[in-house]
Amino acid sequence: MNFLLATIRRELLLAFRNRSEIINPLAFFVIVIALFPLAVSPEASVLANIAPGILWVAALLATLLSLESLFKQDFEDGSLEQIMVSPQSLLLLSIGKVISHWLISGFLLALLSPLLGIMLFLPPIAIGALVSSLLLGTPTLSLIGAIGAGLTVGLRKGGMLISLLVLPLYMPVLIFGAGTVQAGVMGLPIGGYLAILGAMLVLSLMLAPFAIAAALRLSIRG
Amino acid sequence: MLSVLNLACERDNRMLFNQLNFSLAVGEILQIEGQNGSGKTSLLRILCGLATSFEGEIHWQDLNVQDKLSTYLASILYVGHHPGIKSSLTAEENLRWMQQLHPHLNKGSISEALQKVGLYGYEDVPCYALSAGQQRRVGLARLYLSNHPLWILDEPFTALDKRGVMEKEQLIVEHATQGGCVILTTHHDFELPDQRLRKINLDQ
Amino acid sequence: MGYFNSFSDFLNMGGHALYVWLSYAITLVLFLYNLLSLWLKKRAFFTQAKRQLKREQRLS
Amino acid sequence: MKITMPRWFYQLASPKWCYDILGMLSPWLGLAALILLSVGVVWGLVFAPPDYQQGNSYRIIYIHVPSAILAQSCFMLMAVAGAIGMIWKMKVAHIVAKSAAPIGASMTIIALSTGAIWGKPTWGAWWVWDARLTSMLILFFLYIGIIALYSAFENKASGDQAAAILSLVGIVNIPIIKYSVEWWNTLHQPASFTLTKKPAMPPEMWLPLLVMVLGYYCFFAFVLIGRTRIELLEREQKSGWVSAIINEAR
Repeated sequence: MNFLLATIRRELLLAFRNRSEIINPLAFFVIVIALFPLAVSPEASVLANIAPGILWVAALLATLLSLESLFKQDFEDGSLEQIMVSPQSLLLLSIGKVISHWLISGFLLALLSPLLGIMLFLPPIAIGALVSSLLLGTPTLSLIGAIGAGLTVGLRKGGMLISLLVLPLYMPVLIFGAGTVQAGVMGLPIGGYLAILGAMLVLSLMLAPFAIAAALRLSIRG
Repeated sequence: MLSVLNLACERDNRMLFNQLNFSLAVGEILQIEGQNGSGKTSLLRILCGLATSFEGEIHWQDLNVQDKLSTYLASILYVGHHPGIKSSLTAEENLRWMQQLHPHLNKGSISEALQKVGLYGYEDVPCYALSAGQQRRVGLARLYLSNHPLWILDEPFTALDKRGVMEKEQLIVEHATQGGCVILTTHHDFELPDQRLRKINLDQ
Repeated sequence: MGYFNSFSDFLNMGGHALYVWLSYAITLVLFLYNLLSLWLKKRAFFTQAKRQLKREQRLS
Repeated sequence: MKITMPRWFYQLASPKWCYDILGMLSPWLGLAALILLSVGVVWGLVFAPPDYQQGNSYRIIYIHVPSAILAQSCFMLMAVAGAIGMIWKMKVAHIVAKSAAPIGASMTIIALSTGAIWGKPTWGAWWVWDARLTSMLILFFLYIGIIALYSAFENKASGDQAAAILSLVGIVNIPIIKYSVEWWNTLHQPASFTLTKKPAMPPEMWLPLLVMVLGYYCFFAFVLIGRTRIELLEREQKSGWVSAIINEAR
């Protein structure tokens, strides 16, 4: 437990020192959202219609892009090696890294999302659904994505590959995440949707760390 | 303390070494020699459990390492080519993280260790602002904190100046006289007055 | 002939000839591709292995 | 994680033993595939009665459904083989998983293209975001990912393990994907007409389908065995028994 907290503290400190790591995914999120009115139409009725989908796809891509560098630095400077030769568990490290990754990506994206929802004319009653679905859905994205990041960290050209590996696995989260917002727009109860997103989170929280640790172990052994 | 039986390692369809047998007693320093690509780093990585594609057995205090990996890992300290130093953290923060990883890094205080490697006054400077030699010394500062019985060091003297090398040599000998073991690779001629030093050449 | 009155009737597939025959053709192509790639893989291995064997014999 | 298994299980780990046994099985499977597939195709195309609703276009079922079944079974096989390879460090299991991936991918292509073509007379469009087709498309993406992962690793052993991890993650996800895609589909297209769900298919319709499914399995096994044997030879090229085979082949 101490080690988990120490990992999170260290990761957050590192992110705070290289602030671009925090800002880049957020900026990406905003810019992608800004592309749609330009590409589709600035009309409120059109944008409001596609807003749930766009917001979720953009949040998903922002998470995915930030995942690419999740283990890269640690792999290159030998930090991962040091953890492998220490008596500390790689499993706890993986969990800690994912939690801190979520705090600086998904969590902040969720906090930023109401603003973008308003820019896309998302009805105010759906804002709650948007924030809560992102809060419950993005940790799953970080967990699943970290498996892909772990598998590709030792490869020279991992960037494109990680999207290829991870995007198909993201689809259930996307379906229910965007579905939550859609239901919010229509004024339907969203409890059921959130329960499913929560169930996915619990499942991935139980299984993904093992896969992440196994992937890292195999990448370090080369 | 450490004994290696019939170790063989193959990489990319090439036999790096075969039938490698040696044992290391308390207070001994083992220098592994060989040309580039002879498998020195691979051997060290096998010895600290980072590589698993090998045949043969490694015993630590008469127990097979693979059965008792966590106790073994608790008693070794490995410093590789990349010592795991974050350039955006300060020397002190880096060493504090090392202490989180290795509970046996508890000899003396961090500031003493930094003083010994000549980084007194640099505690709160992020590592990217240090020179290559200074960064290397941050990586090696953990040796002054270590209570680990076995040190495994891959080219510990690169990028160090003459004085730094001398100090590290002294430190290694001191570790051995206090009952520790050291396994290292280096191109540097490592002359020791006493009988502690043993050499293995992987080219033969 | 089965449920069809004539061979041309069979080819016509009750007006769905395009769909039925296109699907069967694609399936056939992919089945043949599987067999072909298997054969090519085998051939590539043996030519490579023989070449390597010759090289080793020349060296020794 | 050491579990004792019967002796044959450990024999499976010997590449030469595998090569020989698979070589003995292979011609029989090839023959069975040929017979079953020809019988099934003729039966399905000629002798099975036309569907009262879809007419003759339903005859695509005889190649569509077996390929969809195979695509899923193949993924299952890859995950199981990958798990065996990881737990018991069995090289042969990894080789089987690797050899299965491209065959499974080609099965998803068959299922997708025949499904899309079948959609044209049924729904009037070449592509419909139907739940089954969509999950098949995602399965295809998963296959692409695994094949790309294999080719990205220079070290074959690492590639094997990476793909094993990914296929295990994939197999956990497949039911979730299927469930969520079905749910998504009902939300957007209520009460849509599905291609293959029939209340009761008469035996003269499903018997040829059964024959085709068996034929597909035999064909799959035949190609899988062939690929596995060559991959075995490639990986064991240094050992004596492979040299003997190469010498014999000249």
